[in-house]
Amino acid sequence: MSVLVDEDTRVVVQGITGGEGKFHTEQMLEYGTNVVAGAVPGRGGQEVAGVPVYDTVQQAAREEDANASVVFVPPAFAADACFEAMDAKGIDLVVAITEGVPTQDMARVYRKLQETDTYLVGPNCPGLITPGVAKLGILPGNIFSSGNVGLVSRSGTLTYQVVDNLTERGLGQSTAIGIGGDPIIGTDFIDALELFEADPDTHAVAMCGEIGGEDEEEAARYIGEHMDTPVAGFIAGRTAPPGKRMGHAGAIVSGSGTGTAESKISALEDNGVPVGDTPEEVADHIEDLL
Amino acid sequence: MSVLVDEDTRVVVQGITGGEGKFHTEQMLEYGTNVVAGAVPGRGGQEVAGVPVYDTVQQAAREEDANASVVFVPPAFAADACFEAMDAKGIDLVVAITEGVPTQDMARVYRKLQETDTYLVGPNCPGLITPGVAKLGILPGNIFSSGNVGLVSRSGTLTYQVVDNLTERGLGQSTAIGIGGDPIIGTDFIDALELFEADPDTHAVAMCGEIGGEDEEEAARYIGEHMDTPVAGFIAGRTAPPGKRMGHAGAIVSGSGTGTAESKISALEDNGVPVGDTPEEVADHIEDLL
Amino acid sequence: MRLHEYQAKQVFADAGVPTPASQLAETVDEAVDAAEDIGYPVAIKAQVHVGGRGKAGGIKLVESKEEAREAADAILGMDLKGYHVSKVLVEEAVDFVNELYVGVTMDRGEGKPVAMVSTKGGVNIEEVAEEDPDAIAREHIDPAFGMHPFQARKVVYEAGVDRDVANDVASVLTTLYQLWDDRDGADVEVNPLMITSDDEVIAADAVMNIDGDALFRQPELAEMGEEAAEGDELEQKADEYGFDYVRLSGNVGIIGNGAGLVMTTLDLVDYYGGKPANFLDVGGGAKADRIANALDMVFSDDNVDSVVFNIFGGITRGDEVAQGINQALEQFDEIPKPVVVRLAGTNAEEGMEILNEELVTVEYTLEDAVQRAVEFAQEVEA
Amino acid sequence: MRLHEYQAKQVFADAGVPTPASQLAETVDEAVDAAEDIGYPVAIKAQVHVGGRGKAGGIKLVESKEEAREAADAILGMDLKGYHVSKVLVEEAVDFVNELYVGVTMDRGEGKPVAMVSTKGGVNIEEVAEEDPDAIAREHIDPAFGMHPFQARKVVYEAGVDRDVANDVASVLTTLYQLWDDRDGADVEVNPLMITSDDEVIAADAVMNIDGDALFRQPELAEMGEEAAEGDELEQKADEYGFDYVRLSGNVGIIGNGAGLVMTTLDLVDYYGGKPANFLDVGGGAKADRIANALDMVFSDDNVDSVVFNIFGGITRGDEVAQGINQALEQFDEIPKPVVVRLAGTNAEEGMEILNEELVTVEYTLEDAVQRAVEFAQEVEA
Repeated sequence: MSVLVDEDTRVVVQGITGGEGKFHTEQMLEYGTNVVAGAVPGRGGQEVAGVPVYDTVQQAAREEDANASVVFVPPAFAADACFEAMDAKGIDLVVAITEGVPTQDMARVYRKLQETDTYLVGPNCPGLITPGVAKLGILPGNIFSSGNVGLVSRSGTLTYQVVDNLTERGLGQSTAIGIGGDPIIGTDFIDALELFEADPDTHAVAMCGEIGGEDEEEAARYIGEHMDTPVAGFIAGRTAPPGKRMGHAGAIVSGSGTGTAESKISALEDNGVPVGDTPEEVADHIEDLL
Repeated sequence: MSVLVDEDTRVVVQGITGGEGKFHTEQMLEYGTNVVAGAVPGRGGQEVAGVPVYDTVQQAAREEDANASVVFVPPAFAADACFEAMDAKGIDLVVAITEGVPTQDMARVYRKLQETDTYLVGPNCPGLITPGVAKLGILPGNIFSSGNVGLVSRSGTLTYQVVDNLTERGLGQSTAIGIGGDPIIGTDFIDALELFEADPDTHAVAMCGEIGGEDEEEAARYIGEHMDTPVAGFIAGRTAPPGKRMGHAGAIVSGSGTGTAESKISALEDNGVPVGDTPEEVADHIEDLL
Repeated sequence: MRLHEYQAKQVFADAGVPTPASQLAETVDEAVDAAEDIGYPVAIKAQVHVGGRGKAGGIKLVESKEEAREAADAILGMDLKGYHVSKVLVEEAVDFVNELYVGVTMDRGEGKPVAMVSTKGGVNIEEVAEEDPDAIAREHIDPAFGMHPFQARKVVYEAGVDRDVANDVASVLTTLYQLWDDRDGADVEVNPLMITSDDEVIAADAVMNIDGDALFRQPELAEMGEEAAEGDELEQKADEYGFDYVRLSGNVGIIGNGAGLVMTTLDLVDYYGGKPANFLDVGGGAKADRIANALDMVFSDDNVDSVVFNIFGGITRGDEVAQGINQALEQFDEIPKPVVVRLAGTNAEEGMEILNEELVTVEYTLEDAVQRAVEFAQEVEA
Repeated sequence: MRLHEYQAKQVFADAGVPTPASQLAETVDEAVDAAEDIGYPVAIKAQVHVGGRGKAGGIKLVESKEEAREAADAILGMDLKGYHVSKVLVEEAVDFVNELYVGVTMDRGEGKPVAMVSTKGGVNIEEVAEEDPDAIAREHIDPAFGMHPFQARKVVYEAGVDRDVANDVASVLTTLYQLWDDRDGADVEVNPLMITSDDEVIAADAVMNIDGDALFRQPELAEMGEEAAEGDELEQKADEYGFDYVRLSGNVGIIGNGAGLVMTTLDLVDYYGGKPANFLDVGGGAKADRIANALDMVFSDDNVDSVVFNIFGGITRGDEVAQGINQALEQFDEIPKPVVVRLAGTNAEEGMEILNEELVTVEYTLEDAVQRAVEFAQEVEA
C-alpha cells in the first residue's frame, strides 16, 4: 500500500502545453504514471505526449475520469489553477509544483482548501511518488525504490538526497511526499504523518525539516502524542546565521527561541525521534528503526 | 420551554443609542427582556435606559455575559454589525431588525453564517419572542400570550395579525419567530420548523408565508418528511397579479409555476398542512390540530 | 431599479464590454440624423422596460433615411404594453453568426450569485430556462471569494461556446460579474451577445437591474435610475414618497404596513367580494407625514371609492399613525372618500384615542375593517 | 523586498495615512536646506534597513541649522551595522503624548493575515511580543472576506487605545490592511504611530515589506525596490541574477539547487571542518546560463578558496547544469578556484558525461564532494 497515490491514480496535468509541463508529463508517463489528460484553456482538442488536452479541469476529469491534478502553470496563474482543480468534481488530490506563487494568493487557496476534502500538496514542491507505481511531479523517479519507508520533506532536493541514501542501502519507500517550503502550503507535516500512520505498509517515516516556522515543532508533538510508526528526522540549516534569509520563505531564522535548528532538533528528540547529523545518518536511523 | 429565547437569554443591543434602538430597548426591558448591554463604537461608558454601552460587541459579551444580540444599526452598516455579532465569543443568536440591507451584503453575511453555529434571524424582520419571558426585536409584546403554539412567519405585521387571532381565542405561543421577507435571510422556515419539532412544549406550529421564492414549497416537503408536530399555514398574496412586485423583495410572483400562492398552498396541503383563507382561519386550524 | 438599455450599454461600454455604435434620440429628426451618422443598416429601438419589445413593434431594422424616418415616427410616442415611448436608441446593426446569453444574477435559494451562459441567446431566456434548462450553463460564485478566473472559463466552455471566442466571452462575463459586484447589481445581462463572422463579440442588448436597497452607495446609478423612472403619475409619486406601491384595477384603496399584511388585506378585500385598487405599503416605523402622503396618494386615484387603513404596529407606532391620519384628513372640508381605520399593536390604544371619529370609521378587527370598506365601495358603485 | 522608510511613507501618505512633513536628502547641504524649510525641531534619519537605527546613532533630533549640519554630516556616509548611509530623511519632529504600534502581517501558522495594535509603540515590537505578548492585540483576518470594519475597531479597542483616538487609529489600520492586501504586503507597519496632545495621529515611521514573489504585479513597488536595494556588490549582483544568495565569512563557496539541500551542504561543510563562504541557491529548473552566472558570483568572492557544486535534479536537469559549468569554465585560461561537482537526479548521467573533467573534480556522493572541497580550501589556506 501507499498514501495519496496508487494504481488507481489518474492524473490531469494543468499547464501540459508549457515547457516544464510537457517535459515532466513525458517523465511521469515514462515512470508509468497514469497521466490521462491535460488541461489548458483554449488548447482543448490538442494532444501532448499522446495525452488529450481539455480546456478545463472539469472537462478533463469528466471525460477521462481523472482523480488527481498536477499544476505546472506559471506563478501568476497558479492559485487560480489550484482553485480550479479543487473545484473540479472527481479531483481529490492536487499537486502544485509551481514555484514563486504569491503568498496572499496561497492564503486564499488555503482558506478554500479547509472547506474541501481535497488534498493539496505544495506549492513550490517536487510532488510525490509511490515508487514503482506512479509519480506526480518532478521527482527523479530513478532514485526511488519500492519499500516500506514513508518520507515527508519540506525541501525538494533534500528529499532526493535522503531518498538516495535510503535506496542505496536497500531501504525502499512506500510513498515520498515533498510538501514544499513556502510559508503557506496545503498538506503539512502532520497531515502527511497522519496518512503514514494509517498506512499498514509504512513501517517507518523519514521526516526532513528545515529552519523557520514552527511546523517541525508541532509535528514533533504530534508524533509524540499520536504515532506508533517510528520516525527519524533531519533538520537543514544548523549553520544558518540568525536573521538571514536562506532561500525560500520557510528558511529564515527568526532569532527568537523557536524556528531554529536547535529548537526543532530538540523538539523531535524530546518526542523520541532520532535526528541525523547528515542525510546519511537519517538512513542509519531508519535502518535501526525498522 | 421555547426555542432560541428563554430565561437565560442576555441581550446586547447594537445601535442602542439610535432612535429606534433606544425606543425598542426600553420596550424590550419593559417586557422583561434581560437587555444587559449596548454596543456602539465610540459610545462605550455611556448608558441608555440604564443599560451600559460598550464600544464593541466583544466587550459587551465579555463584560456582561451577553449571549444574544439585536441589531438596530442603519442599513449601510448592518452587515458589518452582523459580522461583528457572529464573531463575538459567547453570542449565539443574532437578530437583525434593520430593513433595507443591500442583498450582496447579506450574501456575504450568509456565507459566513454557514461556518458558524450562530443563529441569525432576519434581517428586515420583527425579531422573536417567547411570550412572558423575553422578546428580541420590535414585536408588540402585549398581543402575545404564553402557550404551546410555535409561530414562524416571513412577514412582520402579518405575524402580529395571526398572533392576535391566536391569543384572542386563548391559544398561547411557545415562541414566535419573524424570519423576515428579504431575498437572503439567516434562519429560514426549515431551520425554525426544526427547532419547533425538537421542542417538547410546542404542540402545533403556525407558518405564515407569502408569494415569491420557493421557501414555502421546500418547507412543505420538510414538514411532510420530518415533522410530527402538526402545522397550519397561511399564504399572503393570492390576489397579487403575476410579474408585479409587492413590497419587499420576497413578494414577487415570477409568473412561472413556482413562487405563486397556488403553488405554495398546494405544496403545503399535499404535505398535510391545512392552509387558512384568512388569518382567522389559521387560528381555527391550530385549534383543531391541538 | 432598472436602467434603460442605453444607460446600461453606456455602463457596460465604460467597463470595456464591446457594444455597437449608437446614439440616443428623442425626436424623429434626431433619430434620422443619428441613423445617417452611424450608417445603414441601423436598428431603432424603443427605450422602455418591456419584454418582447421586438415582437411588439418596438424595434425596427432600417436600411435608408426614409425607412429610418418612418420607423422613428412609428416608435416615438407609441404605447408599448402600456408604456409611452419617449426615447429611441439608434444603433449600428451588427451582422452576426451566433447569439449568446451571458448574465449574472443572485440565486436567492443558494444565497449566492450565479453566472450563466447559453448558446441559445437572442430569445427570451426565461423561456429557455423553462423549456430547456440544460441549455443554460450555471456557475455559482462564492460571495466571499468573488468569481475566480477559472469559473468564467468553465461556465463558458460548459455552455458549449466555440473555443475561438471562448476567451472573449469569458472576458465579457468577468466584466459583467465585476459590474454586478461593484455596482450592486441584481441582474446584469447581455442578451444577445453577438458573435460576428470574424469572431468578434458585441453586446447587442444590455440589462442592468440594481438592488434598490444599495442605491445609497451608487449615486451615479441612482441618478440614472431617476431618468429611467417610468409608470403613471401615481407610481412616480409613490417613488418620490418612497412607498412600495402597485396600482391595480379595483376600487377599494388599501394602505397598510408590511408587505405580507398589505397583501393579506388585498386578499381579504377579494375574499369579501371587493376589488383592490392598489397595494400600498407605508413600511416600518412610518411617521405621521408618511401616513398623510399615503392618504394623499390613494385619494388621488380616481378609481378609489373607499379606503381601508390597516396598521399593525411593531416599529410603526399607532399614535403617530393616528396623528398622520388626522392631519391629512383635517385639511379637507369634506373627506373625499370614506376611510376605515384599524390600528393594532404598538401604541394602538393611544392611537385609537387620538383618531378623530368624525373623519374616519374605526374598526377593531382586520376582517371587520375590510368588510366595512368593501361595503362603502359597493355603496358608492351602487 | 523592503522599501526604505521614505518610500514607505510616501506610499502610506498617498493612501491617506497622516505623516509628518519630510524631505529626502543625499548631501549635507540638501539636508540643511530641508531642515530650514521644515522648521525646527527636525529629525534626521538614516535611510538604511537596520533595526535600532536610533540607538546606533542613525537618528538625530536637531534644533538649529548648526545642529542640522552636524547631524547630517555625521549620519551621511556613516556605516550603520555594516550598511553605508547614502540618504537621510529630514522630518518634522512631532510632539507626542503617546506612541502606538499598528501593523499587518501574514501569520504563517494560521495561513491568515493578522492585524496588530499595541499601546507599547515606539520600541522594538519583537521584544514586546516576547516579553509581554498580551500587550499586543491581534485580530486574524479571513483572507476570503478581507478585514471587516468591525475588526479594525475591535483590535484597536482590545489593545486599550483611548476612545478619543480609536476611530482614527482604526482608520490607519484599515488603510494599512488595504495596502497590505492591494500591494502584496508581507509586513506593513507603523511604529510608532504618534498621538499628539490634541488627539491627532501621525505615522512617525513606516515599514513596508513586499512579497518578492508578487513583484511581477506590483511594478511601481518593484521599481522602488530597485532603488532601495542594499548590500555589497555581490549581493546586488545576486539580486540581478535572481539568485537566493547570502554572503558568509568562510572560504568554501557553495552552489546548489533548493534551499534545503544548499543549507544541508553548508551544514556538511561545517560538519567536515570547513567554513561556508556563502549560501547560493540557483533554484529549480536552472538553465545553463544561470549556472554560469552562479559560478561567476562565487569566483568573484575573494574569500572563496574552493567551490562545491551540488545539484540534485528534479526540474533542474543534469545535462544543462553540466553544459553551464563547462561554458563558464571554458572562458578561463586557468580555472581560478578548484571546483568540485556532484550531480544527481534527472539527467545526471548525461550531465556527468558532458562535464569536462579537466576543468572540474567530479564526485558521486554529497559527503565526498563536500569533503573534497573542504580539503581543497584547507590546501589553499595552508
